[in-house]
Amino acid sequence: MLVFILGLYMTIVKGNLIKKVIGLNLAQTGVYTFFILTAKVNESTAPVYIGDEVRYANPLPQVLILTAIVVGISLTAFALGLVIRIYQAYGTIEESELSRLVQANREAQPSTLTPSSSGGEG
Amino acid sequence: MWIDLTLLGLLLALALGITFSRDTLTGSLLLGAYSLILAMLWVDLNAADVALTEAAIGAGVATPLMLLAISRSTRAELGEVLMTVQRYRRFPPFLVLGLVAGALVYASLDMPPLGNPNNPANQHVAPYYVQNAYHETGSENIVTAILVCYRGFDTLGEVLVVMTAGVAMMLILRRS
Amino acid sequence: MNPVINASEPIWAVGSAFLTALLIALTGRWQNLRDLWSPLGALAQFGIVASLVPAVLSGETRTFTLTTPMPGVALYFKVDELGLFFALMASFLWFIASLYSVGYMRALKEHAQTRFFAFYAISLGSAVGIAFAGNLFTLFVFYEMLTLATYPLVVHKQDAEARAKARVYMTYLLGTSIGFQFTAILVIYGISGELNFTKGGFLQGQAPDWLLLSAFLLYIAGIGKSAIMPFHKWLPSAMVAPAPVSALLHAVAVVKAGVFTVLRVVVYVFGVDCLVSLQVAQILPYVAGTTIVVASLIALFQDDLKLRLAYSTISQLSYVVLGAGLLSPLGAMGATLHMVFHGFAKITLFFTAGHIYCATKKTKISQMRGIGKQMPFTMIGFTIGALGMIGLPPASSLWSKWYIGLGALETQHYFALGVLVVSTILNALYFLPIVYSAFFEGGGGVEALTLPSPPSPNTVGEGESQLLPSPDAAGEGSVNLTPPAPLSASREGGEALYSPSPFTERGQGGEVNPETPSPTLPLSAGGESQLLPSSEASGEGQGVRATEKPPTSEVIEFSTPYLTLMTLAICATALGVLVLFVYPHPFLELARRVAGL
Amino acid sequence: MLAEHLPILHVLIPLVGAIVLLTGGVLRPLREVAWGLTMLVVLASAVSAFQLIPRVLSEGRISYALGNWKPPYGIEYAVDSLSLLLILLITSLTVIITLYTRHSIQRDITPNQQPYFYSAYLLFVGGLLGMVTTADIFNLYVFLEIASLSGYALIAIGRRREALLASYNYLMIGTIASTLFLLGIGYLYMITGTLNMQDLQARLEELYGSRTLLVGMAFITLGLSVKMALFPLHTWLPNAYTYAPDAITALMASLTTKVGVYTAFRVFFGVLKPSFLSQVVPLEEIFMLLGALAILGGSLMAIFQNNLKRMLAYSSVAQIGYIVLGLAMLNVSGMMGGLIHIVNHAVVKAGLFLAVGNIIYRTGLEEVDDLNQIAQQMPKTMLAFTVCALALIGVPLTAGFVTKWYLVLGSIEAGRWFLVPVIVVGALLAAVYLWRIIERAYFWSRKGGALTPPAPLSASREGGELGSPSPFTERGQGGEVNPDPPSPTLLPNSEQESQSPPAPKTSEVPLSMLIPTLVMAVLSLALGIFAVLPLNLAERIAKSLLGAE
Repeated sequence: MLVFILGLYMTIVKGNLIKKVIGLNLAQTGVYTFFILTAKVNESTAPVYIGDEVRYANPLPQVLILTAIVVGISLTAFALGLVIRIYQAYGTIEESELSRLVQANREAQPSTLTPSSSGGEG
Repeated sequence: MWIDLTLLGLLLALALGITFSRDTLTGSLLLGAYSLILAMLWVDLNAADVALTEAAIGAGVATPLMLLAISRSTRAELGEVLMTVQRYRRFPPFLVLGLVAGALVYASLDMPPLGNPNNPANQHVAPYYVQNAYHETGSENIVTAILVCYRGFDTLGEVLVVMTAGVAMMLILRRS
Repeated sequence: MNPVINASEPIWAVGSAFLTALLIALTGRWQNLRDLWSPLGALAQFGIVASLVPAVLSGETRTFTLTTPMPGVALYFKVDELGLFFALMASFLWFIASLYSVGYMRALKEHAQTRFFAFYAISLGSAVGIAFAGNLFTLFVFYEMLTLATYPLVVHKQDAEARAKARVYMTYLLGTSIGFQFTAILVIYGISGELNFTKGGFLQGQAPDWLLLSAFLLYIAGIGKSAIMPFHKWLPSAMVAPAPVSALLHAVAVVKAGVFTVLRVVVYVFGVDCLVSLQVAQILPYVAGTTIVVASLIALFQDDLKLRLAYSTISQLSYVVLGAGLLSPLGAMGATLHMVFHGFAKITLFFTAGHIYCATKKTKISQMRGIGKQMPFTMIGFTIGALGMIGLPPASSLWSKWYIGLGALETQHYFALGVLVVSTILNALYFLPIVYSAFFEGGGGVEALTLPSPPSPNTVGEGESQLLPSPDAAGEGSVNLTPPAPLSASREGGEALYSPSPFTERGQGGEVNPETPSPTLPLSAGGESQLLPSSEASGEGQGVRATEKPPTSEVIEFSTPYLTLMTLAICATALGVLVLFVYPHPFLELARRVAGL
Repeated sequence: MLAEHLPILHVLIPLVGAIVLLTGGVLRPLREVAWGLTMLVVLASAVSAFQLIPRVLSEGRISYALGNWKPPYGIEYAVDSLSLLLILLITSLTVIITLYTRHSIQRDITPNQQPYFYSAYLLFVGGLLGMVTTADIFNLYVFLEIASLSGYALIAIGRRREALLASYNYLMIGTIASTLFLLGIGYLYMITGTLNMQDLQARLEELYGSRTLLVGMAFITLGLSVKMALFPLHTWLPNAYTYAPDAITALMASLTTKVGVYTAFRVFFGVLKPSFLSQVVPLEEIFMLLGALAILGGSLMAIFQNNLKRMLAYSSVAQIGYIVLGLAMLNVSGMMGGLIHIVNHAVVKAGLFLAVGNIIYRTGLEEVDDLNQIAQQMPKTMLAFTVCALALIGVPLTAGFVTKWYLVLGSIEAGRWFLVPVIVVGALLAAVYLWRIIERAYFWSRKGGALTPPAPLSASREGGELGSPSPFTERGQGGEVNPDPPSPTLLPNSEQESQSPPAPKTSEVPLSMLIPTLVMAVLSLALGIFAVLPLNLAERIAKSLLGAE
């Protein structure tokens, strides 16, 4: 759980966009661990069928987490992709710099399309 | 038991290291290590399949992705941004985090005890899977059975999420 | 009981106007064809409405449910005496107004005429919709539609000032209707689960008194269109609109719709008995009475003819509210009658104002000396209209005031009676001088004083603007609140120095006259409007040194076909006023039924 | 044979379509027909959704066990009247907006990106449909992520580079939210051992005092509040809506937040019972308060925006407030208001965004100040805009009026008088921020010559005194000073002009964009005039939600 908090902390506080992604990952693993813990059954074995008499760990949360991990990595991947694009467009991935740039851009020309990212010929 | 504790300790140390690391490269490498340790912990918690996935994806996919992203953008970090800004901006995040942490602790006070086979979580649906999965699906691995059969649609969704991510990457990265 | 017949006439009466609007919009390219539709549509509408008269007089009630948008809430029409009353007046006046506005718009070569006529027609459709609305929801629908449809008319000029004024217009009307009326309707619906108008009301005893009373007050406050103070500001603002629109707003549709709604609510929703028990008679007449007197006082100080008429409307319409608020059958009868009779008189006056503007580009009362010699028919019409405002024979409003007075006597409401007397005097004070100076002044001496030219580089030559930015602001801002200040200021102005009071700006307005390049007007503008309150006689005295030099005294009101058309329209409505004086019986009968006598 | 699979069909069709498009992305011929294929897919989905109507109306809740695994063990899909409402809304709006994308999206993406775009588009739609149809709370999470992730991607392809940032921020906030949601699911699972919503509802009832439940619900609520952009958590929305491609903005504005609201209330009424709210936490009070705040705050923010899309985005925040407010009233009228507003706002706001999209497509103008006389150039678009604007304000016989009618009625019934002025003031504020556009588009004269009045000089002096209600008087006069603007695109910002071609007298957008816009306008009228049908459905839903009590 502490990990979850740490991850959240990173996501909110860190200025670097990649760091935020890392934080997000961290937070997610916190949640995953929580699920795994709920699946824990004392003195049990992994849920691989070896007979009816054995006590198994709860398989359901594990299934959920399998799914969640994959979902999480997809999000991470996309976030990183975005970071790369942001870097291409702005030349920085620091939040403070970015907000400064955006601000400056808005003041200079309220509604200008930036040529760099307009969907022209690829 | 001591294995658990050691792993937990390691995890915490790594997490702290990630959080307070000064640059993104270190952070992402540590995250890879963290994933591996986490996977070990999960194995110990009888979640072998999940651990395998985490090791493969958390350490094996995420870290290279991070590295790729860093190599395509920049490694340098400006340092702790919020440390330099005014005090008042630091307050709200901490408040939120404090509240969330408080809620977590508050909830944990009357949670069902960890690992007790008589927990509702382990009593309602789960035993059905344990008893019937093998017979109904023929898969020895109950996790696989649930994944593919009982909750197959979740898995389809999961695949779709991956596909979405792929599509999304194509969309945003292939334009310029 | 009276037979209730399901018949589609009401919907045709409303629909004919919308159809007209559609035809106008479609044929906008061919001017002559387009302008044909308005009178035709009006005739059709009037025909349909008039065909309902015998049925209603024989005691039938015609209803029609168009559609049911929400469960239990229908677009429901019902023809009864009160609605017929309003619809008759509106559709008849539309016919005349449509002729008049064709003349007006073409004479001034206005832009966006198609839009103008189309929305004019929609407004009329909405007005008749209000008249025939059978429940509160339908009433509200058409009430809002009317607001929206008149907005393009008010903002017709499309300049900054028109937009600002139109914004005020919208703010007041939408603000009150959405803010208060909508809530009130729902409170009523919440209390009783009922929206249909029922004679005698349907709310009595349905809820605690405080709730009913607050619903009632909310409702009355929500009828911004009735221009009861303090929700009257929109009316002078709306004076930026062309004259036919002013006529529409004041005489035909908008304000009338407001007071009509008041009557509806008083008689058919709450019911007189219920309101008596709520002691509304202790509130409403006082509000209305105050409005009457204060608006009349403000009107005294307006030099702009249309503004003076606007404040006069505010004051006159409160008679209706007053009559309704007396909660006596006679008062209600008077109120009903006044709604119609005032309509005829006021539309005459507005036609006149617009006509004068069209023919001579004059908007100030002080410029109109001797205008009666140029435009005798017009000014005779004006005289009749003015008499209608005052309530003297041979104008029909005598009757309505008479019944309101009777109502006040009946309920021993001496405040109302006093208001009637005082306001009649005030009305006379602000109308008769105009009449007098129009006919018996002018052509006199040349004004000796010359004033420094007001710093207005306005290119008035285009003369399109009868927008009167400044007088209006003056009227709203200072005159309204502190009458004494401008009084003394312009008195000084009259003597020697021109002081920088709100009247400076009025000077600019005076400048609008293209034929009088010499800036001598402001002085007399200030002086004239000044002296009016003191007495009629001194107004006369002031008139001796009248500045207005009529370029010619030949009759100009028939000089072009368009002006002729407008003159005829004025004559028609003036005639209407007279006819209604001589032969008010059908209306008396209808009103008697409304009041339940 | 297909009939028995109906409850799942409308979800699967878009998803399969997405896969087909993706695999086809590499084949050149498929690029040409990507749009056509998408259109077919959404049409098919809509058709299958409409087939559900009679069955749901006659049978009530239809349950579908995926793979024939019995519900608490397998995943259940279920269509009841509430999800039917959303399904119909999503499928039919998607059809209309898909038509719109055809031309409008060409400015945002290159031709060879089209298959990817439409693939993501279909995934988005499929995700939303899955969210509203599933009866399994973890499956809900999965589909939430599908919809979110494709949503982020769709935002990121906006023309401007700010779109990337907007998408990134949305992603961060959204992912935290869904992680919280997941954590909440974990809590619920922990104390019940099930993931099926009906099962949860049954098993949770005896646990209403539990702190775990409380905290779990808190997390879920928090997560979903972000997704539905409830007032203090709406921060992602304005940027996202502003910079996303126009068609996407319309789609998201009308659907995403609605599905968020749906999910939240599915959880409150389908997982918990109303008695939870009355016994344990007065959540409805909180929601009511937040809804009221959203209405006022969102509307006020909207008034001060000059960017059209941003203004509409803030207006969306306010409108979400109406929905939440109505649903939180917990009486039939109020909930009917909220439910019907889900539909009404979706239609109306889509219409507004489409109209704005048209304007941007044709002229490149995005600022309110630049719209002088745009109505002459694009009369049909502005007509649609005006109708939708009136509907949003809530003029009678339009969709918005129905909403407000029931909301006010509900708050009166509930005896919560303080809500009445909030609703009413919200409508008036909407009038303020929308009317200034209408005024500009129609009545800000750009007429040269004879009609340019001398007034501005004196009028501007008085502008101040008049105390006119809108803050735009001054700016207006600034515009008016233009001696004789020859074209509607004459602006202070001359760069705009160089971008947009000199405007001919009237230049409307292609029909594929115009028709959807007009359809929305017609719908927003129809929903006001013939509101009985949707209202009946809404009443049914409201009663069934409350009836569990």
